[in-house]
Amino acid sequence: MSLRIDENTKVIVQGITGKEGGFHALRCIEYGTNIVAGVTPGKGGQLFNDSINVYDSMKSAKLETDANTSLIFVPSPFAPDAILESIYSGIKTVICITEGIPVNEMIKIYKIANDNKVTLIGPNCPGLINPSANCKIGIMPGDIFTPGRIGVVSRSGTLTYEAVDQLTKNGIGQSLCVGIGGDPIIGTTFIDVLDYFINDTDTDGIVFIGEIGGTKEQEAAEFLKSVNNSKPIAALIVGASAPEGKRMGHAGAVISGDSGKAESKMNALRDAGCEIIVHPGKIADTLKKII
Amino acid sequence: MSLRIDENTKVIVQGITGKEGGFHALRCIEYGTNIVAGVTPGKGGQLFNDSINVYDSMKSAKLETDANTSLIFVPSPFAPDAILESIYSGIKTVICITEGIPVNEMIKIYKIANDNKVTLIGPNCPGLINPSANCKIGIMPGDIFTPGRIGVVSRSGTLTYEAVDQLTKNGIGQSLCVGIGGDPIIGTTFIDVLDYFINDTDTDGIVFIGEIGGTKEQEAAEFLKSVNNSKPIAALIVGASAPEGKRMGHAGAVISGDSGKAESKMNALRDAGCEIIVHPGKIADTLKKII
Amino acid sequence: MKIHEYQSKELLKLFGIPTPESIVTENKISLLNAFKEFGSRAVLKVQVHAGGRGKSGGVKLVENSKDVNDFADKFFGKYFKTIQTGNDSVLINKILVEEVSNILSEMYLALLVDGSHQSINIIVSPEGGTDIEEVASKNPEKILNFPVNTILGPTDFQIREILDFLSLDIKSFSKLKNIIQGLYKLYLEKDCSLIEINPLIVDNRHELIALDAKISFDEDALYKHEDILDLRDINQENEIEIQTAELGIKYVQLKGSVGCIVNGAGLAMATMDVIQSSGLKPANFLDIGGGADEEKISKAMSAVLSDVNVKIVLVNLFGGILRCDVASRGFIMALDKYQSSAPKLIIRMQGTNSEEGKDILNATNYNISFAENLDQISKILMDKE
Amino acid sequence: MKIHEYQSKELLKLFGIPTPESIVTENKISLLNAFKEFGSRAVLKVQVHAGGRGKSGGVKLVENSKDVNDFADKFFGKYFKTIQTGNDSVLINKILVEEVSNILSEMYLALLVDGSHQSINIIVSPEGGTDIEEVASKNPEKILNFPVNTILGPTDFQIREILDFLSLDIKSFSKLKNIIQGLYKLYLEKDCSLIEINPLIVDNRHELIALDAKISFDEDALYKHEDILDLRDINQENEIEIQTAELGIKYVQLKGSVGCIVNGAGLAMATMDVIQSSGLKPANFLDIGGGADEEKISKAMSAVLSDVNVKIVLVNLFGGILRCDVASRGFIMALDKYQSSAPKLIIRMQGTNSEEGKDILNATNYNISFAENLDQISKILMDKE
Repeated sequence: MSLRIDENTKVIVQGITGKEGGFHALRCIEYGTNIVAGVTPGKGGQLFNDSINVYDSMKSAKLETDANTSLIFVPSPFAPDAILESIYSGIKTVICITEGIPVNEMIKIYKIANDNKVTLIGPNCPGLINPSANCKIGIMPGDIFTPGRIGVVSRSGTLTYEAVDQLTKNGIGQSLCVGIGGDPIIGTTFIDVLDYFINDTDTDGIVFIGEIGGTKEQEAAEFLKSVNNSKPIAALIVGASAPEGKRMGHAGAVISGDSGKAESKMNALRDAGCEIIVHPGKIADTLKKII
Repeated sequence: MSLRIDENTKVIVQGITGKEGGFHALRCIEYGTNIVAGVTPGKGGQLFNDSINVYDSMKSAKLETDANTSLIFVPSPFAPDAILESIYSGIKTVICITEGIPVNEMIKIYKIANDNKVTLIGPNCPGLINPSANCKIGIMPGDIFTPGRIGVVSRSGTLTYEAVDQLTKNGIGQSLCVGIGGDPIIGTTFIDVLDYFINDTDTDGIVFIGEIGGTKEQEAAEFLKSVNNSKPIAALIVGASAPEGKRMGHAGAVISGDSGKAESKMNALRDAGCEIIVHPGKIADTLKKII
Repeated sequence: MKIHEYQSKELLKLFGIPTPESIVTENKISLLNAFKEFGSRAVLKVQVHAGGRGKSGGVKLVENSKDVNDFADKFFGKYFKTIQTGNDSVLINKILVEEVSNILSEMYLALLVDGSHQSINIIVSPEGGTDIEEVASKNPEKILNFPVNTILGPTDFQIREILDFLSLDIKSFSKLKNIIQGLYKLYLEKDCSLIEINPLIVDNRHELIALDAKISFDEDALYKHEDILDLRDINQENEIEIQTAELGIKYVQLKGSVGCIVNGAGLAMATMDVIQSSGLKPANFLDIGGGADEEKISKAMSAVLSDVNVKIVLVNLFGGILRCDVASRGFIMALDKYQSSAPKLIIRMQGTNSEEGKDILNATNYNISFAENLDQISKILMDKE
Repeated sequence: MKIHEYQSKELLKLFGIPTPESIVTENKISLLNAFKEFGSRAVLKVQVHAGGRGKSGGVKLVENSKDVNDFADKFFGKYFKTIQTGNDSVLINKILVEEVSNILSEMYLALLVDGSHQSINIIVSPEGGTDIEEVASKNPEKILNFPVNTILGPTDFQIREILDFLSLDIKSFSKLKNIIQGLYKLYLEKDCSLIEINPLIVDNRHELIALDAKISFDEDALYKHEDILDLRDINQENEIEIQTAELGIKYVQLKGSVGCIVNGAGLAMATMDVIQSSGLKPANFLDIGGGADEEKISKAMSAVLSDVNVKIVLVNLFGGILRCDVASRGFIMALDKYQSSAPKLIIRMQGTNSEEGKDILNATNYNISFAENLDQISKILMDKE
């Protein structure tokens, strides 16, 4: 699984003719991303933004453009099929922004992506961005990012922006920022992104942003213990103030036993060598201490 | 996928308390096979043949014996579950003798075996035998085999015995004989066995026995063309005399278009460098010409 | 196991797949009454398991009662031959009366297992109503054949691809989806081995309709499906094949003069090939299967002997489990019944107690040649004629 | 989405899972009548979504009409609090009357999604009828938790393993299989997010029976399931939460004094943590979600303002898409309605037109402090008290 995105990344936007898809496709293009085609079944033959061909199917779009990545804005009832169509077309990296995909559908899709060795990011995620290559595949506000050598990985969208904003304002640039999404079942996990950062020669340090609910942060901590990592990691876990048993928006934020609690996650990450960020306003400050 | 069976092969027999399972377990033991346990749910705690522990589950049998192989005689309604139980117990080679497993069930089981990197042989097969190591995992009559350096692979049981009988009577011993089974969906295919033989330092030549129906022989031919094989292969295809559209016992022997016909298969194998055996009585004679 | 067209269509309806209005009838009166319900036009279709029915006159558009009457007289209770039944003929007990569809286009749609992909495959072609094997060999580009993912079933994007391949309008998407997902569900739930809709039509109301349907079932899974077993029409099957099947013997009657009795399907086919390469023709395929006792062996021999075309019986038994003395006694049991007309026997037996087996047979007066191997069988066969 | 116990049990019955005989009642007369049908003994259970019902007196074994009468008077039409509802109370509209089961043993059985294994997991324990989280922390070896393979569903060997783990007799195999496969089917077909049978009992006839059942559903999948949506009882839900949800705002009412309005769930939680670290308590979680227009922003602010405990409202908006001028107008729309009681406001807005947004707010008379970042929010919060 590679998360590298740069000038060689050729992106098809699925759902480009929709309001959200069109809006964000333009923002990506403005940022510098190489959007090579759009796909909306039944709208093949149209031109998007007077310049980008729209196709009826991923198969034809992939055939015509030799794209390697797709970015999905299709509404949730149709998004699972859009992901599958992407996988079957031979696309190797799929970023799904769509939120509200039923969990049972994601169980199947995860398996298919895995069987086909496809890197699926999301769903319900902001995407990823490489400021050095001017490549943004997602919905992040491009202006807050700046090139640099810190990798950011987070389950949350706006909290990622908060983190990046702090970094940028403190003069710390980013190598790659990945929002993995807040759903219980997601394609790319903390582990995958950490593994990438640890082996990425463009990354010197990592900001890790987790949440209450589930055990993905503990799994990430176990992974960190199992590898030989010398890169500094500053880790924030949000949700300590959320009461037990209440659902806080993210499906993942349902506290499930002790392991779902913020404290348990912080302990696990601290044990794995991470510097714990004690206040959401101190993300950049904490990182600065360790790099 | 390894097909090596020898003195390190520790076998659990699933369905050992049944008539067929018990009979053949004894024949395997007589031949020299290391049968370390039996499994029949509900009969755990019994002793088979006054010497072999019977367990209720594969999990416990595997835990107690550290076996690596299982041999299945469970009746067809229960055989799919027996295969799955074997796979989930951590067994890495599963030989399923049982015939009559519904095809739709095998679709699932194939996928699970594949996902778990388990070598499944069969179902509806006679098993495999290594005469040099006195290791037989299946139902073949052990007395017709003799140690040597020819690999035999076949879709059929008794036709394998016929082939081996000819070889043995002509002084040609066998390195490994594998009956892959006659069902439309089988775990280990011709390709897997050919690949093993080609890379096996104990094998100098190969007898390949196919049938009408399906396209597995053509796929084997394509495989042979794609690899660098210098070992001589004598190939027999039976069923040229079977009329079109009639089902000849083996589910695989339903002629499906031209590719299912004997002639098409012979042509494909000839193109792939095999010596075609023109009469079922000439298996050993044909092989002798090319080794 | 095969079923009739009318039964297939009832199953399709059960899974929400549109079929033409139709009434199945068992005699002339009900046929005439059913015709009246359709007004002045209908299609009559004899109900037989064999294919090639249309080309053999078994399907007719009728526009008056006289035609219906004639059709009934011609077929009800009669035996029917098609290109595919060969010399065999099958009894017609039922005739289906069906509304006349206004066909805009005919397509082909089938589901079957693909051993190479370990999947159920969907096969479609815009060339419906014809012999699909001909299309496959002459215009392979007109056939779309793809494996269905076991986890997903047929997906929306695949159905759009089929839609496109069949040049159907996007408005037909949900109709096609309903049909394909319904067929897939039927295939899985009832353990089919083949579902073939040929043709699937677009009618003048732009509906997609299964105009003909052929379904067969995985015999290994029938134990789970009593409802499907109830659909079996043994009148359409070979009587000897039914009787032998009850004992686990796989027998298929053919046209030649050399009957054969073999253990194992592969060896049985090899034995048939030996017969053919000797310039003769096999009278049957017969695999006695596992666990052969005297009765089963006797039944197998009786089945072969009951075929009047059989001039020679070739026995080829090979294995470690089969006891040859038991087999010999079984053979004699059957031969004794057919004593007067017992044909020549060629016997190759290898396995436990093979010498005793031969002694038992030698002690009889039957005309027996023993062979040690397939080569000798060939030689004896060639000598015999 | 949660449903009532009686509804859960109706679903279980639909999927072939045994439950006790029971009658759901909506008033005292029908409750008394229902009690008579069970003879002289029954269990009465108030129907509320909250857990911890039993410990709070909402479940009672009754043996005469007087007890039934008293129970009805005590609960029908009344508000009910449990340990899990906290200070909230929920209206009781329905009471379930259920036969008394003779319990030999109590077990725990649940299905839920496991994000780590990308699967549906089955969780069982021989320690039923108690708080499973307590079992999990004190006796983890008494819990069996395994992922179900997506292709296979629960397999026979796994069911035998569960049987063994629960110390059930092999004779119960088919009963347990029926229950587990039924629950799994229900979970998939209705897109559940949790099915919890606690306790699953063995009764004195050795039957396995779901004595209590809690089912909740994946809200993202409800669009597929009208039948499930019909089971919704909005009386059991927080009114503000319902209203905000209609606009796509995720709002959860809490107990603190600092209301907050944030975009994004993660940032919302971070904001709540900031409030807490400042020594205060959040009054709510609120994620306004995507596509926020004036009306939606206004509704979010109204929701927060309608909570009488709110002393401070903290707005934390961060994003490239959100237009801050629009947000400001939305806030004012709501504030103007609550003019008399408008609390103190702390506003941090970053995004398009943030300066215009601040200007619009500055032009009002509301008590507003602006913050540039989370640190400043903290400082202002600490100053405030």
